[in-house]
Amino acid sequence: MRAPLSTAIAIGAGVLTLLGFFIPIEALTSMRSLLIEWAVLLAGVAGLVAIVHLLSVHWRKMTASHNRSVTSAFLLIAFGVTFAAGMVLKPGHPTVQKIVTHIQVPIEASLMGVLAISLTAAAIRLFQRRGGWMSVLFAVSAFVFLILGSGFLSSFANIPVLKNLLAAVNSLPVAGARGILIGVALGSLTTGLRVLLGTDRPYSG
Amino acid sequence: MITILGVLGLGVVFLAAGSIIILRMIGKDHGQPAFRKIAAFDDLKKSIGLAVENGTRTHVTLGKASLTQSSNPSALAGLAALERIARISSTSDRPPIASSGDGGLTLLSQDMLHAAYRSVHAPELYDPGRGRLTGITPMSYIAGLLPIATGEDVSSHVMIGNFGPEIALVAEAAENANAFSLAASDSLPAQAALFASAQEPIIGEELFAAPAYLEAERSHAASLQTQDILRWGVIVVLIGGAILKMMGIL
Amino acid sequence: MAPDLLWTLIAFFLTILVLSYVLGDNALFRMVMMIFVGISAGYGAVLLFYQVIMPRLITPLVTAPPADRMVLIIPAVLSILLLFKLSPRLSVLGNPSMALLTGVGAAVAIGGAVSGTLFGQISGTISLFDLSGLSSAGSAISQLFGGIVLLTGTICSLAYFHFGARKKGEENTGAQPAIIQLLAGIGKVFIAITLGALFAGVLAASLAALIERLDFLINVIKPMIS
Amino acid sequence: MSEIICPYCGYSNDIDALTCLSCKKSLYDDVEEPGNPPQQEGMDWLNTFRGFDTKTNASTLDLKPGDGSTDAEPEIPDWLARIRALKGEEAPPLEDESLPPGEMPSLNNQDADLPDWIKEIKASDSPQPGKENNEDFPDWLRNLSAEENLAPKPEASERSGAALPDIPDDLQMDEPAEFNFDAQSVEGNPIAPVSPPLDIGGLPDEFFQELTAGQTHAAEEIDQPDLDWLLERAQTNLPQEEAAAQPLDELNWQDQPSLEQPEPEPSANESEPVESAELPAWMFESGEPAGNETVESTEIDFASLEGNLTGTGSEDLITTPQEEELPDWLLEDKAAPPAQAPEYLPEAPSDVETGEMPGWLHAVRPIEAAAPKLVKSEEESRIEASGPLAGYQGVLPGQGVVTHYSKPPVYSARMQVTDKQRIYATLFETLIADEARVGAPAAAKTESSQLVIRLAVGLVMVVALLAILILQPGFAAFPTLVPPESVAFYDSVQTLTSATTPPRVLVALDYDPALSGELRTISTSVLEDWMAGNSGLAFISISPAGPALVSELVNTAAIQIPAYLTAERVINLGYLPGGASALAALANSPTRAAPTTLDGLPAWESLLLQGMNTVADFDAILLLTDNAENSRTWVEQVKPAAGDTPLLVVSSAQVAPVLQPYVQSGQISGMVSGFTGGAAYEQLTQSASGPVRRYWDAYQGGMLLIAALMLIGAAVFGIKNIVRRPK
Repeated sequence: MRAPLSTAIAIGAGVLTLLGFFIPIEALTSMRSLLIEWAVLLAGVAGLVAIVHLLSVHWRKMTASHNRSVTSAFLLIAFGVTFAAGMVLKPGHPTVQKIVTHIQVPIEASLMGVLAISLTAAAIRLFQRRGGWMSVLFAVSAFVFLILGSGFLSSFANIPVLKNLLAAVNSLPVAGARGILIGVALGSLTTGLRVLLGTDRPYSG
Repeated sequence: MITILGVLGLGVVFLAAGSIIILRMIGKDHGQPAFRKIAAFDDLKKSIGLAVENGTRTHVTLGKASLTQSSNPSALAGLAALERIARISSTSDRPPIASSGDGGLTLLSQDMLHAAYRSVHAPELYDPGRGRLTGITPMSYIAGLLPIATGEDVSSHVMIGNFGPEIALVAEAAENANAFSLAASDSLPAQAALFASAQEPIIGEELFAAPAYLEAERSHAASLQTQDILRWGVIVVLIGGAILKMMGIL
Repeated sequence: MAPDLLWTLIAFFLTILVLSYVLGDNALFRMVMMIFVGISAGYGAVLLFYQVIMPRLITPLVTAPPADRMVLIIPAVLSILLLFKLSPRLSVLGNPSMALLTGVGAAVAIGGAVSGTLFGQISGTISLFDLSGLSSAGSAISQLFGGIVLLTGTICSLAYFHFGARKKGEENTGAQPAIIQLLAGIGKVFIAITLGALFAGVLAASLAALIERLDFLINVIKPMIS
Repeated sequence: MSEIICPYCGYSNDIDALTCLSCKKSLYDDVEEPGNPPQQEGMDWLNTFRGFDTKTNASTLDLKPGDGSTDAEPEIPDWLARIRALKGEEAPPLEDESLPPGEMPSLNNQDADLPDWIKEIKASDSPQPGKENNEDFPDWLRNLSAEENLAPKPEASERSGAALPDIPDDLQMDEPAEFNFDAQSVEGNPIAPVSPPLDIGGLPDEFFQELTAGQTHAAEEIDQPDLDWLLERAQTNLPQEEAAAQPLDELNWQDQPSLEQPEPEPSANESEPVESAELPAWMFESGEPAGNETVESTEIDFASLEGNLTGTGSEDLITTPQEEELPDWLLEDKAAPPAQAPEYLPEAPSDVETGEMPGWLHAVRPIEAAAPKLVKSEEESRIEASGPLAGYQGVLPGQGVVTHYSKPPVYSARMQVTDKQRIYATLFETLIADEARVGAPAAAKTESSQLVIRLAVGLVMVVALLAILILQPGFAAFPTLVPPESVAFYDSVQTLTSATTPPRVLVALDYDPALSGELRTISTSVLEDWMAGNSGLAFISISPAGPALVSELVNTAAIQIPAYLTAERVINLGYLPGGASALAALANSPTRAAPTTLDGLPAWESLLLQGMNTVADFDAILLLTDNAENSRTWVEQVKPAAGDTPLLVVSSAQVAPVLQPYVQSGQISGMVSGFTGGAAYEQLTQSASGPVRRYWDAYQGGMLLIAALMLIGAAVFGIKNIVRRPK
């Protein structure tokens, strides 16, 4: 068996956490809380390690003798400035918060705006990419809910039939969503169990 | 004090675990079980093979789910698929790269690549630079993915994990670069966005079938069979519960 | 120049550069993306240090009573081992830490899936058939009808994902029993409707973001013009 | 990022590096070594795939001159290097092989199947007597021929007898479904043909040894006429479509009967080396000087072998190994110093003795059988002449690949073509060229249309929205139909804020900056109402950027309520890392999960939160979210711990359908989602100047515009699909 110690730790920690989840005995629940706290801490440390790795990758790109990536330099500088400011001034400082609200927010929000255009273009080309009646239903449904979402029809709310019809149509997606969510839950269950059974060992690198 | 839901929950967990173990053992004697065709996975196999033949790269991205989030199984399924893809394409001059939007996932993807190359007796192929964190927030993760989608000679993108709808930007960039893209997410908004923008969208639970359809370990097939068993169990409970509720018994 | 105006101008130009992606990928856009990744990583690292490492590890190790410190030694050691992941040669030393993280993560996922989604969605579906306390027969019938439609949709959507197929000898035919095909066909309809509705929702959200950004641009330019 | 992986240390080197920057070892010695194990790894579909490749993957054959550029050289995939190595090993025996009279005309059996125009050409030449005589072959070779002739043969003869326009179709018949490049490329995926760059570095030394050996033989032993038939045979060895697609000045082959083989037949190809020494008159026609012929014959043998190895595929149509199109590496190898040849020569006697395996049999043995043995015997036979290992046998050759690398000589390849041949050739070439280009324009068309559509959509939307935002036409009516969940939300807020004691609310900020535009706009009105009721607001962020967004949100809302003392009534608990797990911890014990404020001060000792220990102690939980998964966690894990405390949700439009089930089941007490919900809420609060109202025209206009664009797209492409279907 590969990585027996790690496998034992994964199974042990997982089983204890799981038991603490379903059996509300003080010993188990406190053990579960403790393990979750450790996991959150380790996730934080892993985040820092991965950030260092991200920087090293871009440093390599920047200093490569061929195909040198100039944009990587911008990444490293941006990181350096933000990190230094954050460490010195602390995250709550207005200047550090301005970095988020005046640099990160505009960029993210603009990317989201670009997504609106990309998705519209994708929707237009849907039938060019793939036919089939599922695509047709998807397009019809998207069209109907775009109209509903625009609030255009709510101007005709005084028509009782329309009101009931809209209510019925609005509840239709719930059925499919439930089916998908339950299916995803089943998949999550079996995937998680493979880790707890030790058949999946992604940590055995 | 133990609640009924707690007992039921444990019961479901033990049932599923037992089923996976038994089906895995049975499978050893009876070979690979039959599954319905999912065209997207067939196309993925072809695409990986052609990436190997053409000396181009396969890119696997695992999403942004933290390991401490309840949506991490999608990433675990992605990791299993990554391991399989790394094995298959280890003959390529351009080994696959893995990207993710969470630190823990990044380290696991590096471990997975390492394990995959060791299993094909080519540990020297392992380069930690191919298991990358592209961004720490959901949108910066996507921003970091765009250069990979448009450069680095990637001919095949496999997106399996937890994404937001913004992943459609990557699918679009991949299509502009004439690359194959298979996308699967456990997030409903992302599935909707990908249905319109990805070449091969995978819907819902099919995400967890990726490793089994890529002919990974026997346990993956067993867990798919277990999903089927639990599915019909849930259906029976839904119908029975509805009838009992209507009769006022439940 | 007032600092606020400077910040606003930075936001203005960044917005313009990102929106330039509408015209196609370009060097300036790529540059902004790299800056964005760098800044978010920098801010994320600061947050992780001040909001995770400090309050959960360093401060307690210094200030906590000895008994608690003994307990904290385990995560401290695991955290240190995790740092070895930075070295390809020594990365194997970090495996136990990753194993604990993965094991706990898997358990959290199972717990959430079973007691959260599975039980939650099943009870949510069943509760639609609770006809008690309904004033009139009409409302009972309409609720029952609605419940049956939703139940059918949920069941058929679930059936659509059924993976098993018939085997002819050793060959996988990929064919499924007629009843499953029928249910899956109906399930497809509900799934397509759901995805369509979600797609409209995503478009609405992203459109809102686009509108807000364009409004921001207008608000910056207006005073300059007037 | 182009790179070469070092086979020794796995380090990623630059594209044109010859030695590894890390371990300083040559990157081109035995590069396929690491790749071997996976081939035995039991990935059936990929193995068959690779199997197909050596027979049919035309993209591997695309020997365009540009591809040979040294820049691209190191990018050669290992599998191609392996194939070349095998070709190299097969090459030398071809020079001195001889063919009994019976063998060669095996091609003539197909005369009946030939297109008329080729028969015409043939009629002008002396016909070839004799039949294919399989008795002369060893058993295993007969089996081999039989195997290789199985499926394609009947179709081949049948199709080759068809009219000229059919030929291109035939050319694709052997292409497996998996390799339908045209179909794939239309979809704009990587399956579109790629011509792999060429790399001498990627080739094993044996290849060069064989090459030099081949040249030596060619120069010393092969006399002029032999060279001619070699030239002809080389051309016949090419798959038909390759030959057919040759440029005009190369089309002399058309008056050669050897070309009467309109369908590439592996068995025929493989048995062709078994040719008679007494060659027919037509074979001796040549206008070329001996030297050229010598080299040319060798070259074309390689090309023909390549044909044998890689078989037919649509790409072969446009990749004819004609002289000027021969890749650099091939020409360079021929230019390698013959002096080195003897040292590397395999044990293949120049004159075949009775009872020994003749050279031609070497050539036609199955590659798998031949290659390893050949390499082994050669390595074993080699004796080191100098250095510390002098006298040792089986020492690996010291020469680096670079030493073989030199500027190739240029050879002319003038061919005499009659007008008639030129006409046929042009016609044939056009037909095949059209056929070969089926996929490419389609893909290009799709790609360009995709970019045009995106650009057009972008411009239309941006211009339309800017116009509406600037002009504020006020055409959109504010919604009068209010969703019940919004009404429930409004009622809860009113009930709590109108209470005698100001409520204390846990506000969970769980959205990314990407959607702050939408969520800030919606939640501003809501926060204004809470502030108007002097509520105590404890903010906790689930997203990393949350703490910064909190201050922005609070400041925006507080502008409308100047009396509200944010310093006293608002506390920022900062970022809560850990996602679902952290939420579970928050549900169990908020004091432990979020002990400090963003500034690091003890949060639960502050005036606002004094005496609070659980989430149930709050009067309400307000969740501002764009995240379906986390919302579910709030509902499933925090709400049960909160007991009767209402869970109110302000959500992005994108997660509304996911949260609907929880609204129906009552786990969410009230919800305002998207601009529509925000508008409904502002309608209920009778707010005349709410932020949503300002955007309402643009929002409704934008949504209707998108719907219209979708409709147009569906109509256009739907109709296109319907029109295309009959084809």
